[in-house]
Amino acid sequence: MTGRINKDINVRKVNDKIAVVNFSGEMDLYSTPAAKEKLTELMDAGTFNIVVNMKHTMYIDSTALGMLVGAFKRARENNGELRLVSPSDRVQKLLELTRLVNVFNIDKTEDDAISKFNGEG
Amino acid sequence: MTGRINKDINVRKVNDKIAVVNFSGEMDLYSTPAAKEKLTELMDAGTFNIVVNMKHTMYIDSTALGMLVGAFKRARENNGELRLVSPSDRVQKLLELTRLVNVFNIDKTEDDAISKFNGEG
Amino acid sequence: MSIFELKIPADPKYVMVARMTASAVAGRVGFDLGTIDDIKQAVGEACNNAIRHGCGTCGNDCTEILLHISIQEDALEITVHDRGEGFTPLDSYKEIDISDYNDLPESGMGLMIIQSLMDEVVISSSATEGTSVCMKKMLITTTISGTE
Amino acid sequence: MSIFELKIPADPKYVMVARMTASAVAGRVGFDLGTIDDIKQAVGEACNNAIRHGCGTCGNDCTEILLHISIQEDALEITVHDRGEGFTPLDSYKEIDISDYNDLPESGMGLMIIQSLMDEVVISSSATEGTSVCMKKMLITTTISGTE
Ligand SMILES: Nc1ncnc2c1ncn2[C@@H]1O[C@H](COP(=O)(O)OP(=O)(O)O)[C@@H](O)[C@H]1O
Ligand SMILES: Nc1ncnc2c1ncn2[C@@H]1O[C@H](COP(=O)(O)OP(=O)(O)O)[C@@H](O)[C@H]1O
Repeated sequence: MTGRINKDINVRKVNDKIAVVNFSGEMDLYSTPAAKEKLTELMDAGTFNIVVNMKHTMYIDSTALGMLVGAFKRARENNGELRLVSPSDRVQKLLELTRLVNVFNIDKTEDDAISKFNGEG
Repeated sequence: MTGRINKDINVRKVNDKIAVVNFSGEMDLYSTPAAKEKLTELMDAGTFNIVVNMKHTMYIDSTALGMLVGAFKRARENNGELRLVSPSDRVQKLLELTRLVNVFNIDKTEDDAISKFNGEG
Repeated sequence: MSIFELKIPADPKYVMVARMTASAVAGRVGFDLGTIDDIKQAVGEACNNAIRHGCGTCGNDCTEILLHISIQEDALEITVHDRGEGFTPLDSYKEIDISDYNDLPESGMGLMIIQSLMDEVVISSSATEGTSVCMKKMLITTTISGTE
Repeated sequence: MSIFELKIPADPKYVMVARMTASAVAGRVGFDLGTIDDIKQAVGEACNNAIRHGCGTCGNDCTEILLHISIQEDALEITVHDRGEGFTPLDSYKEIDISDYNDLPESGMGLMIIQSLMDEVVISSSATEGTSVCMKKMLITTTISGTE
């Protein structure tokens, strides 16, 4: 993966069980593999409570949405959760269109999201 | 001229002799005729001290630069002056490349520019 | 009628170029920002499909995607064409089924998104000609007759 | 080598589309923002010329401009082509003469700007073939030999 891609992905470990991931810019067929890799890395290391901050995600396509659903499922299977934070208007529109707005829990801030992981924070 | 073009041009009359014009967005072969029209209108009405604020001009091509030179000449012939204010980095680069930076007087603020029109302010 | 054509490599890296070109035309046509983004999205999804299903699965001579954009009297029309192996399109694409959280689908949203965001979508596909996804967005025009 | 082709109407309104497409490719290639803007500028100037001098002055069948973009091993190459009546290009274009304030030129800056901003510019022009302005921007690569 090139530096260009990874500069749009930022990971912050809150503790062993919780991490916050920021995706900025455009999440598309090209950038999604690197994003998936980051989430997979976290989960491989046992972190299943993941906050995905989408405040600066200016574009998201269906392949990126599908990737998030995949990560959501894996987190859930491992008694964790993937929560979204402050999606941009664009992302919100796509979540509604695909009805994934009913699947993901969505919070206003990273702290809100972190506080909601049951007993793990 | 359509609304789309004109919304990128903003004219403020300081007094009979002085006006401030803001060009925002892209000044190119397409938008330049409307910009020229505005400057011509001002000069036809006797306003020859013109401040062109280029803080929000994100792109300028050689046809727009040529148009500004034309207006500069006409203002000068009528004992007025066309001064530029806070060109964006992009505009500054083009002014240097074409050496027009040596032709136009350039000020930091609109007030600076207005105060420099000799005795007319 | 103004016509644009864009050819890009069938590579995920360059779908963005198609999105930007389509956005630029849509902007010049006068659509508002939200609509420009909708058009950009639809073009992105169609190009993704062209790469993933069209070119990705066929032989060697399908290494590019073609966009044909025309500004018509009443609409902006964009066709995304690939020379892949084609498929049999459905009449309409539904939202994914999210009733079972343990079995959420991770794909199958592209054509539904395109159909939702655009005013008219016609898919022509064959094994010999490849696939064309023709999408229209109507220009806002003043209604001349009618009382709505 | 990745190749892109864009055809746009020879209309001032749509030069922006060519600029955006070129910027998008330049961005994907990895140029920094300043260089992307330089490439955008050069493409804009070349398209302006194609419209003003190329297509604008010839017969009816020159209503479009063609951009050919290729990502080569060491450079991004962009050719802007029109089927206008052509001209005899100079070897190099100088800055405009600003010595006499009463006689400042209001044109003649386009090709100078293109030559300044791009690393290599080759103009081919004829009355039958029209004009091609081929512009290269070198990719930044690590110097393998040499001591500079
Ligand atoms: N350009 C294309 N070429 C071949 N098949 C396609 C093309 N576009 C779509 N399809 C087919 O239609 C199906 C549905 O597409 P879509 O709704 O975009 O979801 P997804 O691509 O995630 O499967 C694809 O799985 C594929 O079989
Ligand atoms: N595509 C073209 N077709 C025909 N003539 C051209 C073309 N591009 C440039 N020229 C000629 O070269 C001259 C210099 O161009 P340029 O430096 O861009 O300045 P300007 O366009 O303002 O005159 C033009 O005046 C025109 O005669």
